[in-house]
Amino acid sequence: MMSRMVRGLPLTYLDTSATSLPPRPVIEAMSRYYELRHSNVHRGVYLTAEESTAVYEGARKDVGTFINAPNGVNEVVFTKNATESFNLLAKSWGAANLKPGDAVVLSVMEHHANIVPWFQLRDQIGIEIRFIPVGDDYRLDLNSLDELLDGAKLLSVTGMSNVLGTINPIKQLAQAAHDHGALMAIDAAQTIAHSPVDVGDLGVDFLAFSAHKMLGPTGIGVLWAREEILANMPPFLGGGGMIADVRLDGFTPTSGPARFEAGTPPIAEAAGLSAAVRYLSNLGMANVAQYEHDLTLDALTRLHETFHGQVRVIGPNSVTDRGGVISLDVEGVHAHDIAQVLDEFGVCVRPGHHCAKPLMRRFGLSATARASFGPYSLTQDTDVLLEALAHAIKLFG
Amino acid sequence: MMSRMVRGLPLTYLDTSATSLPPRPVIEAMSRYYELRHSNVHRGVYLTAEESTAVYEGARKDVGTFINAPNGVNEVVFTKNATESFNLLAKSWGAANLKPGDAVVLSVMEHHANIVPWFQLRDQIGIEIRFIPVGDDYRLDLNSLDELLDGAKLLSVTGMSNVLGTINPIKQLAQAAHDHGALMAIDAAQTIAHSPVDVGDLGVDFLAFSAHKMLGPTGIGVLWAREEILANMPPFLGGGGMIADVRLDGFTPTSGPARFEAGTPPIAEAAGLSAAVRYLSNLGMANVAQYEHDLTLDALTRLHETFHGQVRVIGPNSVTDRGGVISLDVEGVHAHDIAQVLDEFGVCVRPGHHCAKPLMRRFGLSATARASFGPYSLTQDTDVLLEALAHAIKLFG
Amino acid sequence: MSNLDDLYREIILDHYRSPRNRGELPSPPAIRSEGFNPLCGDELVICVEVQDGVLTNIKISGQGCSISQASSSLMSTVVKGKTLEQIDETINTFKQLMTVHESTLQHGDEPAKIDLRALGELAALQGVVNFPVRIKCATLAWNTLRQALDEA
Amino acid sequence: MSNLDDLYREIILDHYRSPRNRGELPSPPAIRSEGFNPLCGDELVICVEVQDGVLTNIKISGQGCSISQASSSLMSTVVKGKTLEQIDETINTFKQLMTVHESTLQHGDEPAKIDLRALGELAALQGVVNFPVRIKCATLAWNTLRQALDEA
Ligand SMILES: Cc1ncc(COP(=O)(O)O)c(C=O)c1O
Ligand SMILES: Cc1ncc(COP(=O)(O)O)c(C=O)c1O
Repeated sequence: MMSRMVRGLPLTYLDTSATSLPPRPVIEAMSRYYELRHSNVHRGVYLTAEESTAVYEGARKDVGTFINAPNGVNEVVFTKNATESFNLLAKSWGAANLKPGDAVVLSVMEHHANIVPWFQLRDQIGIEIRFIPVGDDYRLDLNSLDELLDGAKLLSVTGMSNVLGTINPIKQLAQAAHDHGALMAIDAAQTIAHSPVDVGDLGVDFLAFSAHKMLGPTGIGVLWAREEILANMPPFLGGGGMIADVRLDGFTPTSGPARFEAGTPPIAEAAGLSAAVRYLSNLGMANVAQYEHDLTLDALTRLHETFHGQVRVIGPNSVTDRGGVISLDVEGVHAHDIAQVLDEFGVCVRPGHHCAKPLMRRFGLSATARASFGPYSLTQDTDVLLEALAHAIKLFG
Repeated sequence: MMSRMVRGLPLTYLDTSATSLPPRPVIEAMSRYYELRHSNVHRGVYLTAEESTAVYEGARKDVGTFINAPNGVNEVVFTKNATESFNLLAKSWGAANLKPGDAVVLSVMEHHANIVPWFQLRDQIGIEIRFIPVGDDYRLDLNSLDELLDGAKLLSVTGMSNVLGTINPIKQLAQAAHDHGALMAIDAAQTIAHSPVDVGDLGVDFLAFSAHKMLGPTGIGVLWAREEILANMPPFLGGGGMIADVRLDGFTPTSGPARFEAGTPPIAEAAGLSAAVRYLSNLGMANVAQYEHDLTLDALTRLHETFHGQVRVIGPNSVTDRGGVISLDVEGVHAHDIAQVLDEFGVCVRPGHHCAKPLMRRFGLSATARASFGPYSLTQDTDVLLEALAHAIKLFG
Repeated sequence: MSNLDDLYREIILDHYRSPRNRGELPSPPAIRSEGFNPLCGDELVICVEVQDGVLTNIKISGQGCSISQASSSLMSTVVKGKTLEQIDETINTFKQLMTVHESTLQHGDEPAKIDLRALGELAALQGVVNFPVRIKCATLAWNTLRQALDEA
Repeated sequence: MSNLDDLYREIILDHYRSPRNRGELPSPPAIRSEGFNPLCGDELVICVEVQDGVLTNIKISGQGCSISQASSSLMSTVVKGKTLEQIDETINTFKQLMTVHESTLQHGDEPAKIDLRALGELAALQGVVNFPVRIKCATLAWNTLRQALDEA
């Protein structure tokens, strides 16, 4: 897509936080799947059905390897997106393991995907939801962590804020959660494509992400859960593929990740996800992290030098524990208008609340204009961004 | 895929009931989407985000037109598959509108997708689930329909059995349901790609199907519901896109179909679904129905002539109110073995319970070998099927 | 950047920089109505006083982009002192202006004839129809006003 | 059709057509264990009597394809009269035979050396490994037996 011309200008895609651009091998993996081996999975005996099952289960294996899941395929559940993963977590694990009064601890910088399912569960069974506050330095304020975790059964926090770029200390949080007898979930939607993820090393119990934010296709997400936890979670959606038996008087669910995958799964999407995982693994996630770190440092520096106080970066100014998500607030120019002017330059940035309204309220903002990098981003993208920003400021100044 | 050679033989795909083979325009619509305009929907201001929103919302419009939805886009909800559609129906509409003791009426020939979510709801709130029996003629036995509908709030029945090929009298059933003050849902998973569907004419209130069974991609399904019903259904999955506001103390859901579409939706899949709808519309659904009717008549006739009683067709022998799904039971040869032998001939048929265990029990079967037609099927496919069947019978005879 | 000039006409930028009728009114007696655009975060509060079928006062507060702010500011100057019937007509005309794009694009219909003179300064918002995602910004104030008047 | 000949060896077809040790045993004293293959609908009931560490009797009922039926029939002839230790070893050897394919295919590993003689007639099921979806059919009886013996 980056070779596309828009109004005579090349496209400058700076919206990877919202969704990433799949490289050719990912798109081709899906086309090839449909052209050569499309069949429904699991129940087939014939060749292409065997192949499609191998594609689907192979993706499970690839994902398990990518996040270094201790028990591999037994721990990887395919959902439709990270949002469904959190709904599955709240409504299967949560509904089965939480009692009225139990606390779930989130943070003020969570995406709605990691907030609303918990409110829904609260409205159903009466749990308590607590939020780790965010400091003026755009980082989690962990001063009251021990109190917040007192009586908590789960701590669920994002690995990286999709608004601030803040990278949270997941390892430390997981340790704290476990010290209080709580489990730990990480929203890896913004982490998975930007730095190495090792669930064992992080010490987390659950991890959720979407393929479309990691160079993969829409329509597929992942919930990873430790095998012993997953094994005891009740089913979520009901239907074909998740049952051992169905009678006129009831049903018996099956075991393993299949229990949570009712209906025909996203098979072509799994082929695309596999290709994305292989693409990222070839780049090397440590390289990707370093590359984006350098891009971010360059962009933050030049934003500051060019606009001084006129353009405020809503997020940490240092690049330590910070990813390539840069939210901008421009004095006197609304985020929507910035994005509109930037669009004339072929620059794609996203205005709005980025599905993080509690965080926006915390900083008294209704919207920011967010530019975000991916492995395919270039310093030239920042050049165009700065030029377009200057024009926007002039227009409204 | 039909040009692929398997073990030196061309592929004979007879498993359209499980999933259909997308034609080239469908595959290309998705590749093109990824190559040219992939972006997240709704919140973007820049060009490709506008385009991806137009693709996604355009698919909603196309689907509304295809099923002749009276209020078009306001009634079409995108899910991940028909199974999720039924879960949404049961867990949003059902949970909000059914009280302990209320009855939901299904039929013995339902797919697990239209059974298990209702059992889950029953286990949660204590509704009663009743089943319309299936007669020895492989058709619904409607003698006790009035009693079954007494006190019922919903009748939910498949348009066509994915095992028997039986086409049910949905219009009549909808009338009966309404006469008893119940709503009517149709499982159109097997209907949508094989005959014209007009929700207004059928008089139903809900309709569910998957794109992958109608020449479209995996990863997207539809729940259609009458606007005034949908407008009063509470949210299902929670997350981004389905909210009007999120605060630290709760959330306010948004209105319209978006309320049921939490998280990044299947955008590329919507592009594929649009292309599939246009492909089928160009063929003309009445033509497709007639074409498959002829194929089925030919196949049933020749199966009978060739094998007499040795191969039993589990389904109506007449082609009146019957589609191109042909389940076979061969004396002395298990369905699994039939499928295995047929695979050596490049013939793809599916052995098993087809996610319809109650129906299989009804006929004392653990599995059938099912051949099913699509708009791309040919009478030559039946030639190869018969040849391969003869070989299987000889091998085990 | 001629596209942008069409969207951001001088009169719009002026109303954005210096919005008219800013503020709130004590409610009651004023009717208060809130409008959200969940997609972009625009929030609007409209307070109106209605006496004998005439909108006698209007105040607007909230946050939003230049289009939603200018639209609400322009609207406030146009509707103040008008009868509810007149306002109803203006709302309809304005919303028609904002749907032209869609209907022309999707059905190839002839755009409905709209009396731009009746809209006065509001006609400056005409350029918005070429930016479909911004239409919701322009109509937010109008939907919120209608909501308020429905309670009147 | 040489592939098929390898899968459907004569001895397998024979056990499929005339399964040995069909039936059930009163339970208790027999241990009864049920096995399902939800993917293809195979259902198996195994009843075993164990005395002093020896499997003295076994009966098998249920429905399934030629591979699952032949595998359970062959299994019943092999385990009857054996000690639980011997049976454990046979189960392990058989399951090893059935996983050869996967490990060779996926990791390029050398297939583990399996003592086919120790398997006797069971070795006839070797061809199944070339048909990965059928492996579950072949192992169903064995998993169900292990389940039964775990309760012994
Ligand atoms: C009649 C019927 N209903 C529902 C389904 C479920 O569809 P999906 O697996 O795409 O959710 C199927 C297909 O398997 C079906 O045949
Ligand atoms: C931090 C974070 N969590 C969760 C999500 C939800 O992902 P999806 O919309 O793919 O379900 C997103 C993306 O929007 C995100 O940025």
